[in-house]
Amino acid sequence: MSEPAELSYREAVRSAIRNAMQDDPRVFLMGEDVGHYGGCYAVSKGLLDEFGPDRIRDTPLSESAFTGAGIGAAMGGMRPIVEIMTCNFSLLALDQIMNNAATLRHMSGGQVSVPLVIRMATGGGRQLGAQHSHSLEGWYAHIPGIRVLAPATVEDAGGMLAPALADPDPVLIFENALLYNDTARVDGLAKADIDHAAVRREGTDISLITYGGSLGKTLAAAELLEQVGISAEVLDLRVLRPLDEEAILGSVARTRRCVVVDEGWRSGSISAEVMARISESGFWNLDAPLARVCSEEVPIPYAKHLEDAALPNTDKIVQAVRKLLGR
Amino acid sequence: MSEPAELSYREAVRSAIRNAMQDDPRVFLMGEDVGHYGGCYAVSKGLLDEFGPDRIRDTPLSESAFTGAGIGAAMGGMRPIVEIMTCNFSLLALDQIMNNAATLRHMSGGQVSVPLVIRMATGGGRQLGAQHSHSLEGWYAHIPGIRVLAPATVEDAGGMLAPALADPDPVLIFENALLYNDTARVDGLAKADIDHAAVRREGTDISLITYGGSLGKTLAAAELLEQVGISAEVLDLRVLRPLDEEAILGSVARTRRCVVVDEGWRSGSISAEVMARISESGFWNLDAPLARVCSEEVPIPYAKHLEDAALPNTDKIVQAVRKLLGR
Amino acid sequence: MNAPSQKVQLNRAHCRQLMHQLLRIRRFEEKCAELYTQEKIRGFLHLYIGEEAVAVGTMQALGPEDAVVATYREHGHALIRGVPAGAILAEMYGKQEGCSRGRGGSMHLFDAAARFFGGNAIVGGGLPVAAGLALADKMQGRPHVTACYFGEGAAAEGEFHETMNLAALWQLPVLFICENNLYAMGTALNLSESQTDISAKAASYNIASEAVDGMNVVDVEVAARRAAAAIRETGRPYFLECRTYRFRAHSMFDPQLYRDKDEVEQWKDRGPIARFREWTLETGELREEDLAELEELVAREIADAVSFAEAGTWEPVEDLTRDVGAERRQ
Amino acid sequence: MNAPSQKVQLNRAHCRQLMHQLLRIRRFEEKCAELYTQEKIRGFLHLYIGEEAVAVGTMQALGPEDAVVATYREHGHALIRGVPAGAILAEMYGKQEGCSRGRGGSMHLFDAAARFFGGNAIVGGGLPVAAGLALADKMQGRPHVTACYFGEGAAAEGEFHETMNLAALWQLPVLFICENNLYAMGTALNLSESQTDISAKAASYNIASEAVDGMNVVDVEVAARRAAAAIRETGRPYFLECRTYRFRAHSMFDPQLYRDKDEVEQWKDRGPIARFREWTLETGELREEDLAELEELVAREIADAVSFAEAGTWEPVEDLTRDVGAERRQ
Ligand SMILES: Cc1ncc(C[n+]2csc(CCOP(=O)(O)OP(=O)(O)O)c2C)c(N)n1
Ligand SMILES: Cc1ncc(C[n+]2csc(CCOP(=O)(O)OP(=O)(O)O)c2C)c(N)n1
Ligand SMILES: [Mg+2]
Ligand SMILES: [Mg+2]
Repeated sequence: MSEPAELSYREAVRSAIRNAMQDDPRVFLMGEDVGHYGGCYAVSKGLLDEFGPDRIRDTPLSESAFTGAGIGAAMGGMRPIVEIMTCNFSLLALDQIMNNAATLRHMSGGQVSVPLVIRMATGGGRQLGAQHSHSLEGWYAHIPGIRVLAPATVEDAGGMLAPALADPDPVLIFENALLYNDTARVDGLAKADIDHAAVRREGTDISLITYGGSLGKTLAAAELLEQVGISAEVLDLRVLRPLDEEAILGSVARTRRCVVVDEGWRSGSISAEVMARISESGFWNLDAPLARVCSEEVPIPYAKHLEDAALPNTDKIVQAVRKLLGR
Repeated sequence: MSEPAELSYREAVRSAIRNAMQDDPRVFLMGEDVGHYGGCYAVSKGLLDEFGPDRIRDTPLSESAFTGAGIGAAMGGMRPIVEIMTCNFSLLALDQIMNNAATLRHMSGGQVSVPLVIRMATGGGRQLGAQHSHSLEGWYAHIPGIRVLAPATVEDAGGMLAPALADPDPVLIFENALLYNDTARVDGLAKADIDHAAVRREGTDISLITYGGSLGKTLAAAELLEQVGISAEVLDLRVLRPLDEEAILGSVARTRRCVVVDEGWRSGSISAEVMARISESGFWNLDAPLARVCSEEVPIPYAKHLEDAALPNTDKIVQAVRKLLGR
Repeated sequence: MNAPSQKVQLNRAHCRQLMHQLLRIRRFEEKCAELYTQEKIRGFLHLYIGEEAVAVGTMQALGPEDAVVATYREHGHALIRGVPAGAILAEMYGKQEGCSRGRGGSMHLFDAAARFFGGNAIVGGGLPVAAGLALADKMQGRPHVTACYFGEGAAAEGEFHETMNLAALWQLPVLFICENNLYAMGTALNLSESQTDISAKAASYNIASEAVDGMNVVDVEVAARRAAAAIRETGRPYFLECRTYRFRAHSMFDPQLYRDKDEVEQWKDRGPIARFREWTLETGELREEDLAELEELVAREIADAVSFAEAGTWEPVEDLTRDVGAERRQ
Repeated sequence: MNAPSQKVQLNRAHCRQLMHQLLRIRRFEEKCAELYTQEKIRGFLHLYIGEEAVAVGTMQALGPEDAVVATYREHGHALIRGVPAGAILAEMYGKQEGCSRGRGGSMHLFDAAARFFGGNAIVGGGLPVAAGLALADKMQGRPHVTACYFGEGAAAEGEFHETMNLAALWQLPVLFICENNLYAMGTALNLSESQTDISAKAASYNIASEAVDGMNVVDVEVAARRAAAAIRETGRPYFLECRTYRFRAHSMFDPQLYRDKDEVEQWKDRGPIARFREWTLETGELREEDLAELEELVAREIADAVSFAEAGTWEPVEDLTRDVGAERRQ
């Protein structure tokens, strides 16, 4: 048996789109520059040639209209994948997402289904400045009526799309732009679970809870901590809404300590929700205060040293853990 | 000395606007139906006659443009008060708020000031259904670069506007629509503090932390709890960003227990952030898990009994406290 | 496909049907106002009185497979589209027999079977959704039209602009129906639009467009049939501005400080029912007895609707979070 | 008020100045491209090469008190507006001597003293802000113009529509300058607009409007002076569509799959510098020596700018959260 091929996160998403479009004529992709440009992050490169402009639709710069059109098309029996170039621009489509996509089923008494997938890039770290570096996935996770996914691995990037498309409700997938070049040896694209968190590393002294673009930094921190005798469990949330509370509480019950790592701005980030759940339902299992490593509360600056200082990194995670454990 | 006059929350806001406009020619009000209609909640009734259409500006239905115009006007030396009719429609202006208002000072290296006040109604409880019942103040509190105020009393409704206008940075004021008819005997409009939380009721057994439309429900719950021998301190956050962490931790240090009451949807609401702060920095003072009473995770339904079930109420608060205290 | 033909046959039967529909809306809305003061209906209530000819006239051009997207002022549209009056009224009562199980209320009437996709309370919020429904039809080769109703106030919103462009660019079969009643709440058209000729705006998107007297049900029907036929033939969108007027307040909370009583009275004089009544009586298409009969019919329908709503039941509170998401994934 | 006059005097001095400005942008941008490959500049970098005549021509019509709002493709605008090349380049280096202290980078150049209000990286995001700046001028009785630059791609955004209407309705002194370079990233105009004549759109808002050859700096200047004069006289907005072309990739990441090399070459042949050079040499307004002298001048300015940027320092990390809000309230 030959070794599985090396696949990038980008290619995994592309393959997943291709597979979905081959499998189901109702699936199509639309968004800014998904066609002729090949996708802002080259995710959809080649798909226009393969599927034609009807199913790989370049849209005008009209985030609200094409997201809303995705909602309508989903209601009309299609299975649209809407690509919003980055989450920074998704604010322009938020009315459609919160007031239509997320409410229609409930508000109509269960009559209307919106089987829509919205993909967008997220995250900072590329010196793009304050308007292009938001991490809004945790913020979106506040909205009832949608599912929020944050694939952190090549497997998840490739495997989450099919179940998201099979979901009769809107699913938002946030792809951290720094991950697109990550690679892994993956044997085909298995459907990924879109309900549960995953323990990415076992450990006994502390739980590091994270997701998306921060998973790599957190795993690296766990390695460094190992060297000083601290055994860290790393939990990848994977699904930011609904949160896998059982996995969170289970991990904390095992380790009795927890640091949450999250690229959102500290106040009101998803880290706060994770901490709230633990302080509600895991309190008696805790041997120490909770802690978190998040983005500083600042519009992300352009200059590299300032941006680095604004975002979570491995060193900050290590420091936070050592401080918490007093060693 | 005569007794102070009875003043409604609505009148307090109106007087504050009037005073600000009389005191400073740079202040003006703009928004949908603030003029000829008299304000969707009658807040600005009469002001058009008093100040004319130049300073009481009816806008087209263009939330993004008039909010952005408020930003530009503030940069250009005016002191605009932008009224977004309700927070439900503010999603259409969110790009301007997050990507411009909140970032301009930092991103420009301190050169650009945006002394803008944005007022909006918030909250549910009036059977307006899923698209008209959002409570987004806690959600907005995630954004660095803005201040978020939630006046819960007539005094605060009247007193927060002047300091908000004096703030060189954008301030969002969320007025819970159910409060507009509240009245109090207020002697003139004193400037309110826009930095600190306020203890609205002292108590020793538990801290009830809340703000805005939930303050009344929480105070009522505290009264009921008193009857069963539970002494509850009620802390009104008043300022949702930046949070008055000292007041939160101080209250919990006194009572060693805490329930947060918040009309936002439970997951990722401001309650989560309050709990996170306590679990980070007040952990050793806690004698019990934290708990919260929030809105259910559901688009707010129209039917009265369902809406009631979806929102926090006095009974739920009492239950949560009694459960936590085991009595 | 059984799409309605383009031709309007103004015979007695058709006139009777039009008059019947006009009266159904008028009397239904009057009943709603009454029930609101009785607090049977709560929340926001936006009446369509004065604008009936728009919904009645345009709906003549739609077949059962066509889709409808409307606003919060949509009782009339739902009624004419075939949503039972009882289900609509029960919805406003908040009963689970309501067309949205009581979760939506007046502003969110839904009926998937009638392809009636709401009831949207965000001004402009329905437009992109309508474009999407049309896109789905187009991509699946179905020859249907999506009718999208909105007020002239919505024309200022960015979503209006984005949707017009998208529909024209992608050649989506949407019938845009602008109900220009001259006010957006209390904001008069000339305070909200630099170009007050709304139908002229459509030209800037290369959309075929016309304005019609929205107080004349026959004019509206003729224009709508022409528009729908053009859409079915070309696959392209069409813009119909219906010039109309609302006789009542914006919602039940509106003291109407922004307009003169005289203005309202003048418009009432040329109201859609008064005019059509006069015309049909004059031409002999209808007689007083017909009208009495229709009133009788409508009164009965509404009485039944009230009984249905009154007899309705409350959704169990335990079901509150049902349908936030589907029960299970496919 | 010392607003520029409406008349263009095409004498030697003026031609020299125009050519100087064109070259300043061109050479500056070429240097940026070089520095980007050297990784001195990071993030997104959008070059203005090919479009220089638009910024140069339009800025002739602005006085020092007028305001400017631009996009992420704004180096040229900042330069011509008078932001020192060194401060711009230092900004792109991320140094605290940069015009935004190194926090903004290429897409967020600011200079409050020059009334240069960014550098906005959200397509369409600057338009409402420009309307607001103009509103402030109007309400304070200042006779200034706000120049607002945006690409043709922005014309599809809702914010474009809302701002046009607001500016026309409220009679705000904004000079809207659409830099129509035919592509929004890789999306050709005909894939983004159902009406590809952008200047025609302005009519639907009752805004005075014209299209001009954006490759001809003199045409642009003449049109801009006329527009600015009209704004100062009437207080109303004016829409100028400048038809131009970008010679380089959208940003440094763009493989340009969406257009032919031939197309690019054809446009280059009628590039703004090539054409103006030819014309001034032919008419004798400028001589080869002038050009050499100007090139020399520009080369020195840019060399100095590079030195300035290189010598710049890093803002202390401790200052990261400085200026999230003002140090204190008034
Ligand atoms: C985005 C948004 N902004 C504001 C409102 C509040 N509002 C409800 S109806 C309305 C007026 C709309 O006028 P128009 O579109 O002309 O429709 P009409 O009510 O006249 O039928 C306003 C401002 C809203 N529902 N949505
Ligand atoms: C709201 C928004 N959507 C998408 C983007 C990504 N984006 C950046 S530039 C651009 C193309 C803009 O084209 P145009 O307005 O024509 O300006 P040009 O780059 O041609 O000067 C896009 C899609 C963005 N910055 N903002
Ligand atoms: Mg109207
Ligand atoms: Mg362009």
